[in-house]
Amino acid sequence: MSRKISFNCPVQAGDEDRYRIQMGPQHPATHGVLRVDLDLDGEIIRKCNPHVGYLHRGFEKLAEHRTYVQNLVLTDRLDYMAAMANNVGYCEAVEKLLAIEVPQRSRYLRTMVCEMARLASHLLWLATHALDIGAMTVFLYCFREREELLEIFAELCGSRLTNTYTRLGGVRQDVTHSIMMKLEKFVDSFPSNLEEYETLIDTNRIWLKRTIDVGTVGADEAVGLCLTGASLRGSGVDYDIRKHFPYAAYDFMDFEVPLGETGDTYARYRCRIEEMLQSNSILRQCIERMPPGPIIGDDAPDLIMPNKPGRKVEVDVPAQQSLIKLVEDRETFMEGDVYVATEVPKGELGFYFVSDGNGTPYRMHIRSPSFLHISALKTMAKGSMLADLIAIIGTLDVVLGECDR
Amino acid sequence: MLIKSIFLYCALVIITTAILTVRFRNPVHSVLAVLVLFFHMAGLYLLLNAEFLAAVQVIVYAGAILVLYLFVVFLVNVKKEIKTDRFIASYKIAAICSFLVFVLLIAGSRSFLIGPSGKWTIEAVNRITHTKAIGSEIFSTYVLPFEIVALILLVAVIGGILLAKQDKQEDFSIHKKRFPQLKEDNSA
Amino acid sequence: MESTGIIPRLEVSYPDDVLHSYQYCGQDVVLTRKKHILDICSFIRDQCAMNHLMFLCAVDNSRRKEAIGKNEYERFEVVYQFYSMTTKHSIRIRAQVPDDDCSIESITSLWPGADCLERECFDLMGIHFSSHPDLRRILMPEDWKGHPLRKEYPLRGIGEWAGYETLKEKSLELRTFDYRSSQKGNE
Amino acid sequence: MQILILLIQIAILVAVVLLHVAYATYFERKIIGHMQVRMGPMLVGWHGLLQPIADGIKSFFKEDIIPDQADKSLFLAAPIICLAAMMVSLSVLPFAKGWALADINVGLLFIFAMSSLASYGIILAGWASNSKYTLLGGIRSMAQVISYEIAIGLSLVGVMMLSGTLNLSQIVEAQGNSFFGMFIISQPVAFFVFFIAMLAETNRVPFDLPEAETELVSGYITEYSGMRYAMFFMAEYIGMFVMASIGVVCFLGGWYGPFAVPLFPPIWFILKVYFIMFLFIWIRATLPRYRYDQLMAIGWKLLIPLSLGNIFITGLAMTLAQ
Repeated sequence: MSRKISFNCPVQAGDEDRYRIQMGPQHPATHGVLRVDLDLDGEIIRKCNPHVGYLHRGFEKLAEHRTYVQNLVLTDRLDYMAAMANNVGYCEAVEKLLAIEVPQRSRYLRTMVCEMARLASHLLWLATHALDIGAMTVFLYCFREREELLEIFAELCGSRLTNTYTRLGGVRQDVTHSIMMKLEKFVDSFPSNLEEYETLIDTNRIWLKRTIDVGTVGADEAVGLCLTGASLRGSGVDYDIRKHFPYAAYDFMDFEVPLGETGDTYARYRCRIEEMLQSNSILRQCIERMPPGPIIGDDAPDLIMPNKPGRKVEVDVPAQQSLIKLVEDRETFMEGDVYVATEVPKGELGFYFVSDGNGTPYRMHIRSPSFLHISALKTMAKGSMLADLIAIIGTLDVVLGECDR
Repeated sequence: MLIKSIFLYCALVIITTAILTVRFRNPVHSVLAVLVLFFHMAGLYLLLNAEFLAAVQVIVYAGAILVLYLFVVFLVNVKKEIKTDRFIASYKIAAICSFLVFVLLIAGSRSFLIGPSGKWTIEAVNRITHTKAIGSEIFSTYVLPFEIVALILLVAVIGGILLAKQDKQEDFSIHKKRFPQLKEDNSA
Repeated sequence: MESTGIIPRLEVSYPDDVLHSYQYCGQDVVLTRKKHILDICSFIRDQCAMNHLMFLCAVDNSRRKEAIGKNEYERFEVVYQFYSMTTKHSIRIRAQVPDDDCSIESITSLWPGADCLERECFDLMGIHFSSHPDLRRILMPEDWKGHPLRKEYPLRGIGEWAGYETLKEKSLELRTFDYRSSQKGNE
Repeated sequence: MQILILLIQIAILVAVVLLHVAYATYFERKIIGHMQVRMGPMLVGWHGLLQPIADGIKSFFKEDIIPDQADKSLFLAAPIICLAAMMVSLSVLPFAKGWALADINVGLLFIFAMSSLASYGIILAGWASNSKYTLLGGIRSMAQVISYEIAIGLSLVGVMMLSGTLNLSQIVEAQGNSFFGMFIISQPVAFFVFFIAMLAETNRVPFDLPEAETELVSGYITEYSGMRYAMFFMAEYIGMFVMASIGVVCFLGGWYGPFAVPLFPPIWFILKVYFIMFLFIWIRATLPRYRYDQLMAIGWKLLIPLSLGNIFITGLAMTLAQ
């Protein structure tokens, strides 16, 4: 006969009494197929273990079997919120490896689409972040603005999400007058629209309570966790690749890098909002200073490009073969390795290429910011509450397509 | 006749649910049986023209106390408790205890009076409403016991606050006010 | 990413470990042995103020033209890229990892953020990181066989994942609950 | 005969209220839609007017999924408890002079009793579904209901003291047919506390933690589908309706308006109720959600002390005035 009566006190419960939750991979607030393995004590997170890989498509392996030009389309599928920025990052890296010169106009165009992608991505971030915290109206307001940008993308290159706009040595198509008009209209109206969101959440007491002192990371800790982008700058670390290794036409742009101080969710929120205003001003500078000239260099490896002057397209040969041939013919191919990073909306997106003289990369490594941000989740979420975890996932601004590659 | 049959129904349900409460294996089901029991007790109060008591019975017992029981049942790992066969090892001691309780109840039941007592006849209660009747009784005749009960509850409240306070320093010490917008906030 | 003078300092401090150094496209690269990689990394972090780990990945050298037939190259290498946010210098370390002893020290004690990157290397390239707190597969399923980024691993993979068959059976079993298939077996 | 008339009255009330509930959802979707620069439902009927009916039919014919590991009887009973408790509290509401099904002496307390019962439906739904998210939702709801029941009760004590009764019709009568008689003028603090606690009691934004979709998927209703899900939905909207009605009865002068409408006396009552419902919806479109511990802090550290202070001051003022 067992007569032992146990009075478990849930407050001092041991490990085995913790409440375990698998949050995701199908969960409305994990921004895709992220699974977080949580050990809860009441609502306080004692242990948090993110699991990724549900969207793993093996881009790095795939890239070793495709030519440099073919790989371009893979980069669209990384951070599908800002495919333009990925395109630019990839092209900058390959151009460095192959020593291809890019004409000035296309540099400006790249800067322009990069900043548009940044705005589109940040708007989506603001929308989902606000929705995660419960403000549903901001969500739809942000989509209104994002829609205008996507319309411009569609007019520019025929697609809204997976753009494949840049080419090795330039960009695919020049801007038309109507695109510039639309962009100018957007740039003019954007700051006042942004103010609209701010009236909804910026000084809202509930918003402040939900974001201030949530997911705080100190500057050194943030660097150690390999955070980049606005997630790092929220902690007050001045690291922006656009300033540190200027690419495209960022050399010629006047902009500031907004920095936070406290390193909490609110600081990161403020950082991204300020960043949007800076992007807007860069866009305006692009419109004003856009130089004339060709949009693609003469020595660029060719894809089917009917508009390009002075080069014939061989219609008989299947496109793929001609492409491989052109790339393989290049004499500039060298053995070596190169790492080029660009500032995409999420943070530092880097491509590391190892080339051994073939038309295909020997090894391509993608340094994706989301992957590292998710690994930081473990540290950041510990000890906070379940509702804070959602805010932290939102504030890290992760995209699983980029994380899993 | 109608009143009597309602009383009979309530009494029957009360007895049945009381037994079920003890018999159910699942503690949540037990708590629910108690809920039904409280309801029918409220019904009995209504039959006695005590609608205020009936409403309070539902609000306080069903709405607050029983919910707290449920809380405890959810949070405490009950699977371990279920393994306990009996609380008292010996049948004899158990039998003696129950007999003593039974005797006490029988002895107590002799003091029950049938019909209204004191100055409050049914007509008087109906005239000034039950709520006022209870209020005036509590705050005049029984004011001392009422205050004593209030004091005891106060002790319990202070104890609860103390217990909760210790937890708080452990877990929620991260709230610091740094932003001017939050300055007038007194709830953080 | 300009030249820095870190390479000479490294060569002085770790003469036995530095195999070879070169510059390509203006980027400094050092080939090292794997033995003292943790010391080298902490030297770079503390003495050279390189606080930012840009990336960490593994490369399979087995079919690399420049590596074939040369002594200083091993089968694998782990590549680290460091950057100093204050001095704006950057350096790349290529630590050689032989095939027969496929392990290297973990740098998670220096950069907690390296945690996931090292797990990824372990997952896709099969390099073991000693003293890593939680070395598991990260992108592939836990019971996956093989390391996909190795050169001998075919692009199309080797067979289906073990869990796939059970999943397929389960989905066929659940198909009877489909809205449209009141009559079974019409696949 | 009397019972028959009563039954017909109940049937009419239930039908009218259910229709109101259906169109409250339409009202909400339209208003939020327009606040969010979109149209809301547009397809079914003229400007989507038949949408609630279509939704009702749809959920009626949907499959009622019961999880394998659920506690079946409780899982099935929970939405019924929730809906029944809310419906019963409709019976004491005075829509106009003499327009109450049961004009009982403890009307106010009765409504509290029923609303605390409705929380049982939520708690049991959370527990019986045997899912971790629903249990968390259930526990949150439990804590929330207990805390805010106290606040909402205490906030109305001032009204009870001023009117000297718990009967809803008499509370309206005590305010009289004048603007300055309304208790919102003499009890502004009580109305403030009542309004916030009302949002929490009905699980609405910014206190919709039991069903916070970004954290707990759907909270306690995660496992429900079809008609049972719709029952929770209806219970929530009836709850809103009842709470808004109490607000109107206790603070906004009930059925009295600027002028009497001869044919349909409850018109002012309904207008005022819909005004409060509009506030519910407006708040939902505007505010983010509180965190669990912050919600508790507001309830215990702000609302309850405020309402206690209000009771004290009201008592003092009444004594001095005598």
